[in-house]
Amino acid sequence: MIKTWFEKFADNTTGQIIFFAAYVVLTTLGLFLLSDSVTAFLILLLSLLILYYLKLNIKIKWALGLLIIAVLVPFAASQGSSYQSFMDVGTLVLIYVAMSLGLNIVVGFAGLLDLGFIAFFAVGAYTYAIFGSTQANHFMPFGHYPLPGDTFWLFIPIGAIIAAIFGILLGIPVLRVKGDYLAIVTLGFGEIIRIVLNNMNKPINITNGPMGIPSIEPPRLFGIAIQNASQFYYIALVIFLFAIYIATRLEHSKLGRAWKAVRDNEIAAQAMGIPLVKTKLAAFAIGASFSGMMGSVFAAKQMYIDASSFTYLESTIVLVMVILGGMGSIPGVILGAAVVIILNNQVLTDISNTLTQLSASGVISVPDALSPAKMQRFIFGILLVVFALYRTKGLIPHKNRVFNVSKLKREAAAEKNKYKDDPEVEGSES
Amino acid sequence: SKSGGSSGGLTVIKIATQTPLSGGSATLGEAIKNGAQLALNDQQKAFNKKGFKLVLAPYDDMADPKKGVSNAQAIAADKSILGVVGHLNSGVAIPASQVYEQNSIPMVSPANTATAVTDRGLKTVNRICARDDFQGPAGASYAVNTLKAKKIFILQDQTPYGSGLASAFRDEAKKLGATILGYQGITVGEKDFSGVISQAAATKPDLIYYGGVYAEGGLIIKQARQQGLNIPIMGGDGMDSSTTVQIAGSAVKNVYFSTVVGDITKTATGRKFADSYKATFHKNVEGYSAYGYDSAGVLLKGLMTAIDKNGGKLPTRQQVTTAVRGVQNYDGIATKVSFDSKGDNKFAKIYIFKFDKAAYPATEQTEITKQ
Amino acid sequence: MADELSKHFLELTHIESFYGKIQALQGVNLYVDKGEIVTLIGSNGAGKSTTLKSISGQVTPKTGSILFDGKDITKNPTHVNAHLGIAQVPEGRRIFPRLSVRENLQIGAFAERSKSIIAERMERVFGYFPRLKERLEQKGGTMSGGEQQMLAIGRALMMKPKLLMLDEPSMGLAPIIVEQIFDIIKEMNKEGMTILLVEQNAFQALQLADRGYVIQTGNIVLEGPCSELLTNQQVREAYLA
Amino acid sequence: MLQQIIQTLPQVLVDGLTLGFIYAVVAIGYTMVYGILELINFAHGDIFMTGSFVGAGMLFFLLSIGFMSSVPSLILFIIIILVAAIVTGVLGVGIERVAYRPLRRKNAPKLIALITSIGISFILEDAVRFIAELKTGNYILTAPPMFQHRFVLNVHSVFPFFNNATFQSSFLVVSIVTIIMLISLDIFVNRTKWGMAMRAVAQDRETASLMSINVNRVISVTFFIGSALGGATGVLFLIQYGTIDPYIGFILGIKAFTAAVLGGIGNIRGAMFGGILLGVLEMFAAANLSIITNNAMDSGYKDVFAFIILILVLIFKPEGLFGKAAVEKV
Amino acid sequence: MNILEIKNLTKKFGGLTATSDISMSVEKNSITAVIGPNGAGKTTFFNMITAVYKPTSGDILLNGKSLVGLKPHQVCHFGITRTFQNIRLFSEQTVLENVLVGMHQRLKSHWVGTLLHLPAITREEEQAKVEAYKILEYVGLEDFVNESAGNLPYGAQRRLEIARAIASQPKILLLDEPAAGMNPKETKSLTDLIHDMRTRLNVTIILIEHDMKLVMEISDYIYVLDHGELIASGKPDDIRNNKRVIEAYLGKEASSLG
Ligand SMILES: Nc1ncnc2c1ncn2[C@@H]1O[C@H](COP(=O)(O)OP(=O)(O)OP(=O)(O)O)[C@@H](O)[C@H]1O
Ligand SMILES: Nc1ncnc2c1ncn2[C@@H]1O[C@H](COP(=O)(O)OP(=O)(O)OP(=O)(O)O)[C@@H](O)[C@H]1O
Ligand SMILES: CC(C)C[C@H](N)C(=O)O
Ligand SMILES: [Mg+2]
Ligand SMILES: [Mg+2]
Repeated sequence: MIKTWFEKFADNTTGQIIFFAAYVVLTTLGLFLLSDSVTAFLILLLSLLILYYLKLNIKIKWALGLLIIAVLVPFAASQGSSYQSFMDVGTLVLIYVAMSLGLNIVVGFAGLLDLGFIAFFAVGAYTYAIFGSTQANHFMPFGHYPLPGDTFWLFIPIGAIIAAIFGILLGIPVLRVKGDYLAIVTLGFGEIIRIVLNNMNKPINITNGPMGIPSIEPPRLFGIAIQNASQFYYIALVIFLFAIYIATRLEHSKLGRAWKAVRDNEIAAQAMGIPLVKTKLAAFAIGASFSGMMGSVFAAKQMYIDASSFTYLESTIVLVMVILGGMGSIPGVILGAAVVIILNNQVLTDISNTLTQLSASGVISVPDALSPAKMQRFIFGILLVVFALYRTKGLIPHKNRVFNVSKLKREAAAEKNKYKDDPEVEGSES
Repeated sequence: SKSGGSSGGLTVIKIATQTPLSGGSATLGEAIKNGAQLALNDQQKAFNKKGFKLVLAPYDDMADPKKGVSNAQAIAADKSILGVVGHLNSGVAIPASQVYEQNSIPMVSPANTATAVTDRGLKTVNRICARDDFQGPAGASYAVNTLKAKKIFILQDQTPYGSGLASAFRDEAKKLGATILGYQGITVGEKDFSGVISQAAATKPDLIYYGGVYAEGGLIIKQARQQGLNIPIMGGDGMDSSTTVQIAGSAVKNVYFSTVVGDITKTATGRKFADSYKATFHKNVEGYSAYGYDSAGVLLKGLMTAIDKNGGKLPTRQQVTTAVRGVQNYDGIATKVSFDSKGDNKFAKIYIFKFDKAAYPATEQTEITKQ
Repeated sequence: MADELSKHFLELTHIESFYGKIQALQGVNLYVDKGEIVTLIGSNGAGKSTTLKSISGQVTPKTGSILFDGKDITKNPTHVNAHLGIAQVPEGRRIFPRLSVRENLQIGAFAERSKSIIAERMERVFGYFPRLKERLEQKGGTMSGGEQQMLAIGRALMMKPKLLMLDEPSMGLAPIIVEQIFDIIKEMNKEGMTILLVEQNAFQALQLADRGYVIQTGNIVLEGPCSELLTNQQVREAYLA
Repeated sequence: MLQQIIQTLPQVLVDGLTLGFIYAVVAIGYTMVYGILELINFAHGDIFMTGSFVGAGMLFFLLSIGFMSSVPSLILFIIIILVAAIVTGVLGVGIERVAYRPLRRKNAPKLIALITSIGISFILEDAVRFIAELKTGNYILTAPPMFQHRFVLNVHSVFPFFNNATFQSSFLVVSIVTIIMLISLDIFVNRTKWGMAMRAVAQDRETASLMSINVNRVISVTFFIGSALGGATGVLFLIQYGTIDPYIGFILGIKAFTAAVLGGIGNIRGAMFGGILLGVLEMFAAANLSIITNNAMDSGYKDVFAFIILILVLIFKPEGLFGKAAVEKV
Repeated sequence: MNILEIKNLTKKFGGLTATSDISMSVEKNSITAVIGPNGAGKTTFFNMITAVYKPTSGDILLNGKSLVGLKPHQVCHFGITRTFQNIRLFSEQTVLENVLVGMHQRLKSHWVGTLLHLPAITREEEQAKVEAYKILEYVGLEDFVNESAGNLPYGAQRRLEIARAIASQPKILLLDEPAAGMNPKETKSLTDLIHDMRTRLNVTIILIEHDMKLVMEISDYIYVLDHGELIASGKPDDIRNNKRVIEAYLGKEASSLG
């Protein structure tokens, strides 16, 4: 019954559009009115997932999706006092999604397990932090630092390029090391980068060592300093769109196929003319560059960075986003990153606050050792296990591209075909 | 779930704490939270009379800067929160306070000693504890002048706090004429420091200084003694915890530390505080318990002033911010507080303690006031 | 069903097996009597391997029953069936690549405790495949395709099973070895081993076996004594070319 | 400069060996699970941690029974280590049942198990913390001292260029117990049928079951042994360092895993050797890095040093020190 | 004209000599078979040509140019592709994608161009898909376009390997036991396909096979290896009756068969 109704619905485009529009309007309104409700915020975000599953033209989907994240969500949220808080989580989601998309290229497409991915994020962050604060004065013989916030925009590509260079540096040992040995090499690489950044205050003070770099200049656009989460949200959004564009374009390109071929069978891939070294390095470099860009944004947003944001645990969390979402699946990875960030930085905090309030007001009583404020990671751990057990292939598993066979058949028939004896044009082939 | 509203006809005012409640330094984080809780309990009546109800909103920053900033945004969003007590780690306080500043939420820190915390000139940021550029040199002068240490080996934990403190100590000790035999980093979370200790032992120092927290500090003390180093070992406020004694056991004898909190049990109010703390939380006070209490106290003092100035009505965050910065001569159980223009406490003192036996608290040796 | 015990050594009744949603067997009925050689032929993807996997337990049938030596083994896990005496030479050889040739053989006799019996069986395998003896310490994975096939057969013989199932044993073997393999099968059978043989080389298989089944898209479409199948017009066209 | 390095060498070796032994046994837990499931069991470090807490709990419990305090510490120790090993062994089997076996049954991609293992790791850390805090009010536990007798290894009088080294009797306990564990395990894996079964299961589960191997049982036994070893090492750690907290498994886990890879993952002897090597290297770097580099790098760089050596080893021997190059037949 | 020239090729694995001093020459557009007992070194020989293994000594000349020392992908660029005895498909990917990967080296698109959405690249991609489809039709796999390669029946997987290999438009195609696992009927259609490839695609074919019927039917020339050594070579009829070959490889029955 329900199934047939559902199938009918799946074919009914107008129905879907009406339903979806209604949903979006209602939830936007919901957030608008209950402006500080996390639930309302999440229900509105759910519309993006619904949109993903609707059977609509891909361009329409993109337009609608953009409309929601770029206009409706910020607008509806802006009414309440949680505006900046929502936008901060939104910014973090976008930052981590872009990173996950980068790691997805390395792990999901090219099949190279990387446990030190956060290093590239660190490299991007430090690059801007050093030049966007007085730090560079310690070792740069020329120039006056901090560079003004207007130069921030330059640091997005610079972060990408430097991270890509580091990606290639990491890639070099990779040429020989395989499988889980690679995992440990990358882990080591990540730790090396972190420790070195944390210690480079002598002999020359480059990173200010463990003290971190404070007072990083906020970016400036047309003379306005960007300091609010709601503003960073748009910077992150633009980079995020850029990252999605690159990732989706590459997935079905020659390079994307080469990555997957290397992942599935190195020997066969080589035999088909795919250069192993170049292909793997390209994965590392392109993947890293996403992180590098977001690193600059992160540094500017935090205004202070130190090496503690770039630990090995961070690398594994990004990896969790990729695997949890569904390796090799771009929508999956996006969802994975969003779920992890929203859970950790919003939902779990919110739940634990509610519980704390309840226990403070005596509604429930828990011993101090089990205070809900301390439970976030515990719950997160349980959720990870549950997700993994019930969605073994990820939240949105990777699907192979489905080719339109009848179209291919038609086109193949229409063209000259050297693989076929064509009775009509026989003899015209030389 | 976040909106303020009223409860039993009283307007709710929330005070947030943001400290690590999980992870390696949760003992201190929790001490601050509990201290603040007690302060709220103690002053509840006074506020009830004015028509307000105080509620504590504890946040766990996990000693993670990102989490600290996210929480700060959430705190900013909760309009009933009018002040923050925290953080424990300067590395978290610095980025989080950028958010407080944007939202004019006054923060009073019991523990952030790093110089950059107040040196950025933010209006909302205050601290009642001393700065590392005071604590480090104070420790150094005690080590060199009082303990007569001429050859010093320095260890630090490569965190903003530990390395900041250790380098301040080093610079002053050098100035005072001591030789620095080594300046080495260790890794937080590890348990075996015998490598650096044997290096230290080989240089035959008169004193080892450690910039860092008790979890590693306690082990360093123990392992140094195991290698036969019976010289004085000195640390900073990070060692001011009962856990130092638990870890190091009898090895803790002949260990000194500088701290920003004096011996509260010297005064009657202090002892009363310790007792009621124990009664409420079934735990002994830590050094930072009293500072959590006093930070919250300062914050509430400012809040009360702001309420009064506002004619008994709920003040805005700006008003509270201004009032908190304006607090002068507040008498806490552990320290007196007057903020200067940057938010540093003019009365902040450094106390030097020594463990004579394996028991906490240690014995206060001297207190040092900034000239 | 359990009380009307089968009079056959192995009997499959209406077996349906799936790979996820893909149905590979559509209700296979088949039996093998003690001491018989039975062959199963069919084109690519017909379900031959799946039938063997269903018997050994690598694939659990959704419906139907499998009786072996008087016991219902339909839902048994693979290792239990192996203990009961069912051996399978899997398709694609499935040699343990990083175990040596010796270990690959030893593991075939995993259930056997007596060292001397193991040694005895091993000698026998060497008798059939001297190449294995020459290469005792070579890693299984580096053997040539045909050498691996010999190893896979040898490994199954090490088990001394009651029922030996071979999935395309001649694949990748030199003609001269193929002849030999068929001789070995005959010899084993003479010693009392029951054999179920899947072969692409239908002509030779039918010459060797007592009875045969023809399977097509998951259904048994023809069965009978091999002599009949060899002359059957349909079979000749489809499989003997 | 050289002189100072040489002077401290005996002490550095003693300390390095202690740490190395601990890495070695934990590394074996990683390598065993990896060897059989090709899964990096991120939770293993936390099983080690749980073992140390179980040991501490047992110790407190035993000492609280009046007459037990008069029992010699060696006997106490044996009871504690056995209990800890059994508890963590069972825990390991339980984790395998709950978090990994269902994935196997569903034929999930290999990496998804990484997520459950990270999840389990979070759960264990916090669960232990809650329990410890509930019982003692503090999650940092310090055990009553055992085997604290101090020895001075008088090398100086024999070789005047060495300084004396000191160690505690716990060092002897740690060394002897690990060596016993390592040798018996090596025999078990390399000389018994079980070992062969483990390797077969590792290489091809389906075919292993065709050989009448009960795959799930072999995996359970592997988890039991690996986890029990981890738990027992937790007790050794407790004896040696005295202080534990719920987060000790994290860093130690990374190091031990590194050691396993250094030795050639999946290879038991490799893990032993890798662990000991890493321990000694790390200790050496902590003691001497600043001397060698003339203060350009202090001991904070010790892990960088260890990882660089690891990477170098893998570049020249991509399958680890003891691993055999897995040639793939084409 | 000889397209491929093998000179004294030797490969040792530790103490084992897998091929020893093999020389042969392959004529352009011919079908050459390499046969021999199991473990004779046939696959090893292919592996050396395609640079999977480096020869211990000897030389491989393609149109007079040495291939020794190249990387496997470079050999493909020079125009040699192969299939594998142990099937090596990209099993997670669809059948059509497998063929597209085969075209890798002759597609010109650079990833930067892909990102810029250059029309030339889009066009090339479209054409590639159509051609991949044509190739699938050619080998008879057009019904499996969107199927995951790993789920295909064995015989179909072998044909897909061939499709993937010809997608790179090789000059020389190496087939390692293409008929293994096929029944006689399927082998027959494979035989026709190989024949057709040679004439239609102008490709030189070298194949390893144990199915003597196929070998005798289509090869122009046969080389026989045993224990790594070349023991015979010649036209099918010579080989069929060669005593040494019968003894070492064919056996009595089989030789009568072909
Ligand atoms: N692992 C699998 N996943 C999905 N489908 C499968 C799998 N294995 C086999 N199949 C499908 O099941 C059907 C029967 O396959 P099976 O392997 O039993 O055939 P077969 O008769 O042994 O063929 P062949 O001669 O090629 O070995 C085929 O359609 C095949 O595609
Ligand atoms: N990597 C390797 N290491 C050691 N020995 C090897 C390796 N590769 C192949 N051999 C050995 O070299 C010999 C030749 O192997 P090859 O695979 O070339 O044989 P083949 O002629 O293809 O045999 P088949 O017809 O059985 O496939 C075999 O004896 C094999 O065991
Ligand atoms: C408790 C201390 C370790 C905190 C330290 N004073 C800081 O500012 O981070
Ligand atoms: Mg089959
Ligand atoms: Mg071969």
